[in-house]
Amino acid sequence: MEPLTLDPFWTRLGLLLGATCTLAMFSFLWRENAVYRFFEHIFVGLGMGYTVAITWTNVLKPHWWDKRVWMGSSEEILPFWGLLGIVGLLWYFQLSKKRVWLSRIPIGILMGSGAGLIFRRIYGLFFTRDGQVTQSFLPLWVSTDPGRAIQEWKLALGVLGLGLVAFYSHLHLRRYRRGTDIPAGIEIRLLSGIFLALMGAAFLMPRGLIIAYDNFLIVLTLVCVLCYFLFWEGGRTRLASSAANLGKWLLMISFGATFGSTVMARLSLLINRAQYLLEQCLHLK
Amino acid sequence: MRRWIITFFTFVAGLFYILEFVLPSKTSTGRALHAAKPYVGEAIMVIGAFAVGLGVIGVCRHHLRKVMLRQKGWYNSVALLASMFAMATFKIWEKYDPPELARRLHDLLFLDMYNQLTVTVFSLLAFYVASAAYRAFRVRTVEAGLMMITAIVVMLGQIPLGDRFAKFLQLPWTFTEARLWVMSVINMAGQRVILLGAYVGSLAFGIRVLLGLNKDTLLEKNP
Amino acid sequence: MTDPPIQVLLLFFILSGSLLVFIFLARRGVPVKLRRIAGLESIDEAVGRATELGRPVLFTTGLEPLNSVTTLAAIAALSRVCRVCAKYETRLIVPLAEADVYTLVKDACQQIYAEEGKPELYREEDIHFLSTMQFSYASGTAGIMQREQVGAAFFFGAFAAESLILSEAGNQIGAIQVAATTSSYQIPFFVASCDYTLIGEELFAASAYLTRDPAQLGSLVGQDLAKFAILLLVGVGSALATLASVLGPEAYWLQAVLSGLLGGSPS
Amino acid sequence: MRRNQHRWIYLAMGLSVTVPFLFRLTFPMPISEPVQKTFHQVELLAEENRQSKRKKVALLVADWEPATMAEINPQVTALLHHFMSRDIPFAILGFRPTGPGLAQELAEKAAQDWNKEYGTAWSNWGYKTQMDTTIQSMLSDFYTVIREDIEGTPIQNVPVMARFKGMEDIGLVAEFTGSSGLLQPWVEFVHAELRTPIVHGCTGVMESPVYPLLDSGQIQGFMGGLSGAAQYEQLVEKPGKGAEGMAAQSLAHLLVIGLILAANVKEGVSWLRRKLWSR
Repeated sequence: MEPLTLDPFWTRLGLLLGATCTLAMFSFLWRENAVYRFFEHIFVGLGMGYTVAITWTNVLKPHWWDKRVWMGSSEEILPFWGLLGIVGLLWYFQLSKKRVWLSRIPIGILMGSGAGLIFRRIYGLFFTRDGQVTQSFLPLWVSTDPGRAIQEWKLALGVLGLGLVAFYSHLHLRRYRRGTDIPAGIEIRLLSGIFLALMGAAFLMPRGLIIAYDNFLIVLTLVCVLCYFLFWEGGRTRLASSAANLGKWLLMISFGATFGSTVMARLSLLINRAQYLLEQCLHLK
Repeated sequence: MRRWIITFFTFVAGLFYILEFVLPSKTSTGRALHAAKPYVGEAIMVIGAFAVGLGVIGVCRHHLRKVMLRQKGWYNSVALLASMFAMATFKIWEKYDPPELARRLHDLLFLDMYNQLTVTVFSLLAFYVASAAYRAFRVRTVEAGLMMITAIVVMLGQIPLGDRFAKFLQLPWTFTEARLWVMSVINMAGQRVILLGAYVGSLAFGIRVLLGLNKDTLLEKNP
Repeated sequence: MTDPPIQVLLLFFILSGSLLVFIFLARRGVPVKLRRIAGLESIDEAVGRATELGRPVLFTTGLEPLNSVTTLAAIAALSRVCRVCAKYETRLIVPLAEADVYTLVKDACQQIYAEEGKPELYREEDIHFLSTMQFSYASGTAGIMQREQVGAAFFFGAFAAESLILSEAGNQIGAIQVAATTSSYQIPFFVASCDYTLIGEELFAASAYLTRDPAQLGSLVGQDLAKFAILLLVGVGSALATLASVLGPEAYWLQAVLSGLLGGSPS
Repeated sequence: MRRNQHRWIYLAMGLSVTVPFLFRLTFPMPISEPVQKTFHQVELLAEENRQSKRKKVALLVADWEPATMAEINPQVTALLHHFMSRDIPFAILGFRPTGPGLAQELAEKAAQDWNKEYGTAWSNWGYKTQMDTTIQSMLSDFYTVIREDIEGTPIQNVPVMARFKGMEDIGLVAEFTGSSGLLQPWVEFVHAELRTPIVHGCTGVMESPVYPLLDSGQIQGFMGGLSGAAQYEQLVEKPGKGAEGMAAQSLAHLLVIGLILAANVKEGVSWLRRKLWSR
């Protein structure tokens, strides 16, 4: 297929339509209105048509229709082809009131295949050589290595974080203890003591033996956030629920980071729109 | 009986993938399963694809009724149906070397309308991000405060002014550095656990689906 | 495709085994108590508020097709919302992005209305199949929310960039919104713009919690155990890695153990 | 006011991205290390080409799609200007269907500034599938994989490729993409085998996984997002879409941060007022 030549009429018509569509969609920011509604319906229609078209051209045609072999080479494909068509058509019993249960067969096949695939997906994502769990086996202690020496600010931030943790555990445990009759202050002092010792140790430790803070924080985050996702009431010890609370904080930090870093990508899209409207459509350059 | 048939199909479809995963590829069965995997995948894709027709029927019914009865906004339904058929026709036709006019119309529908609409709706997010930020990041709780501080640090790390600001404040780090650190340490670990939890949940759900133990997957309650 | 090593298979065996054991225990009648999931009670509350205002309820199950487990969990939650809606006689609108989900949901809703004894309230035209194309679906759903002035909106399932489009559309009309998704990159946006957000796996817990199905409750305990096992694994792995890092490269046997623990350690 | 609050926010957002275009605002950028390294790598190639008779070709791998055009296009444009100003011949190849077309368009636009033409300045090898196997076959036998350019001319007959023998004549791989996993094969196969320097361009979101590769020296430089493009434009002294876009980015980012702060100030004031009122 040779490429289409540039034709001012079609180009202009295209730009006009494109600009109209863009503005109509932007009008939603003001309020839902008749113009938006019209273009929204067109958009849904176009999307639907596109779905139908690519389902045919990308799935059904190459993977099913083109594989039918009316004559010649491979005989074993033909019954397979027909069978698939029959199973596929079972969907349409949805339209009959009596035999609607037949349409559950393709549903069952889809659900079953999804369930069965879970095993390999988990393996591939978490337990392979560069899987997420395997990658979490991090040394919490790195021997002298100037390349990986940690920066002071990270240390400061980490100490600050630990201080926050200590403070929070303090508050949390006090609140928690009210319901029980454990003698006051024991575990609070213990925990605060441990954290203070850790904080002091971080400063006093020789440079090469400093806990690799990044690794430590990664593992800490992993453990605490995992604790947040424990649901069984019976398994919630005091430690677990304390860790879960910290986990929620760490999750929130993680969410803030995701939010902030996505802003840029979203803005780029809007900037692209501004360029389209101002430069291509209005020729302001 | 019907329930058994459905559970059987569900189970077999899942069992195939489980066996394919578990059996070593050196054994003959394992090899056969490996070899069959692309075909099974293809077949399942095809079966899923057939459902699109039902969707089309549903949409046509809904909107045709609107048009027939001249309900409020019927012209929108006309636009929807027309654009649907136009798009489907031209998109499929495009693969079969159509005349120039058809290709022009395809480009008009696809490049000038569909693509622009997509990008525009996508870019609405820029506005929404701003108003969501205004509403959500109020320091009422510690959680919201942490979220806000991280978001601001990360955002400052993305623009050139941020690092100047850091220099101006005489901070020991640049915001770019801080952003990368937050992203690759805490954010990474947090996302990792969400992923892990979701997949473990999927595993449990999958096992229940395969054994037909779910009360509410709606598979069993047949009239 | 590489074969999974034997220790990974063993791990899977343990995980699935613990799941199965707890599922069967729970089905036998061993009671299971769950921790409170913030935002879950909000489902009834949200539907109730929409009813008070006389506005419809909207529920959508995200972008993924039927063979995604997230979508299935979302459908389980939908059946609960549908039941509550039927009870309160509130209109339920379900815009969908996948044809196979559409067929199942249509069927399920009809059945639930019938079970609640109000088959006449089921309206087929309120279950919309919009488009599998992400932004067609998003703009369609946003339009429906504005036109119908929904009082409560539920976004359960797998979402992509359209998450914020949906939830902001709801915000503009002041709908009470509950979201639950496992798509980790979209959670922040839901947290920022919805009244309640179920984070990640809480979606699965929610579906167990709402249906009170012993099999689901039991499997939640099994999941907890599985996660705990993985936590232990990470602990052991980290400890070994730390030891290896302290002992240096001479301790090659330790490296071997570490790389034998799963598919292999990061180099 | 309260009900229409979101409209004011939307308006401010709209203005903050359009104003920099209308008034051509630009913000000077500090050059970050990865971008500087990218620039340096291209300069190295230019120097090498100047000294030897056989000119090495830079390979532009175009793996981006219209959806990420906004961020990648300015990066590629800046890099192409750099190639053309230093007379570095280059080739375009893509593993995403839309990539080579988009790259070709950009190259033609850039070529107008430097009086270059397709064929003598660059060649386009078009779109290929099956990334891993294709790259491996290119390494073992280049001409069985790449036979013709997009115009159907046999590769040997494209003037710029006349002395090209195989992958060892590629002096630099510049990979541009908005998706994950497309850079790794180049590192794993091409860099590992031939030590070919690799530079990379990606969207802002994809940036953080790339840093480890730069640290370990598996890639020689990269630019991320619009800010990377703006910095590169500054290095080649050809301000364009990147610089403009970055001004809009900065303004809009500041707006979002400002909004967050404003919301908190408002919250604080009302809290204070409640406190005072209750006394």
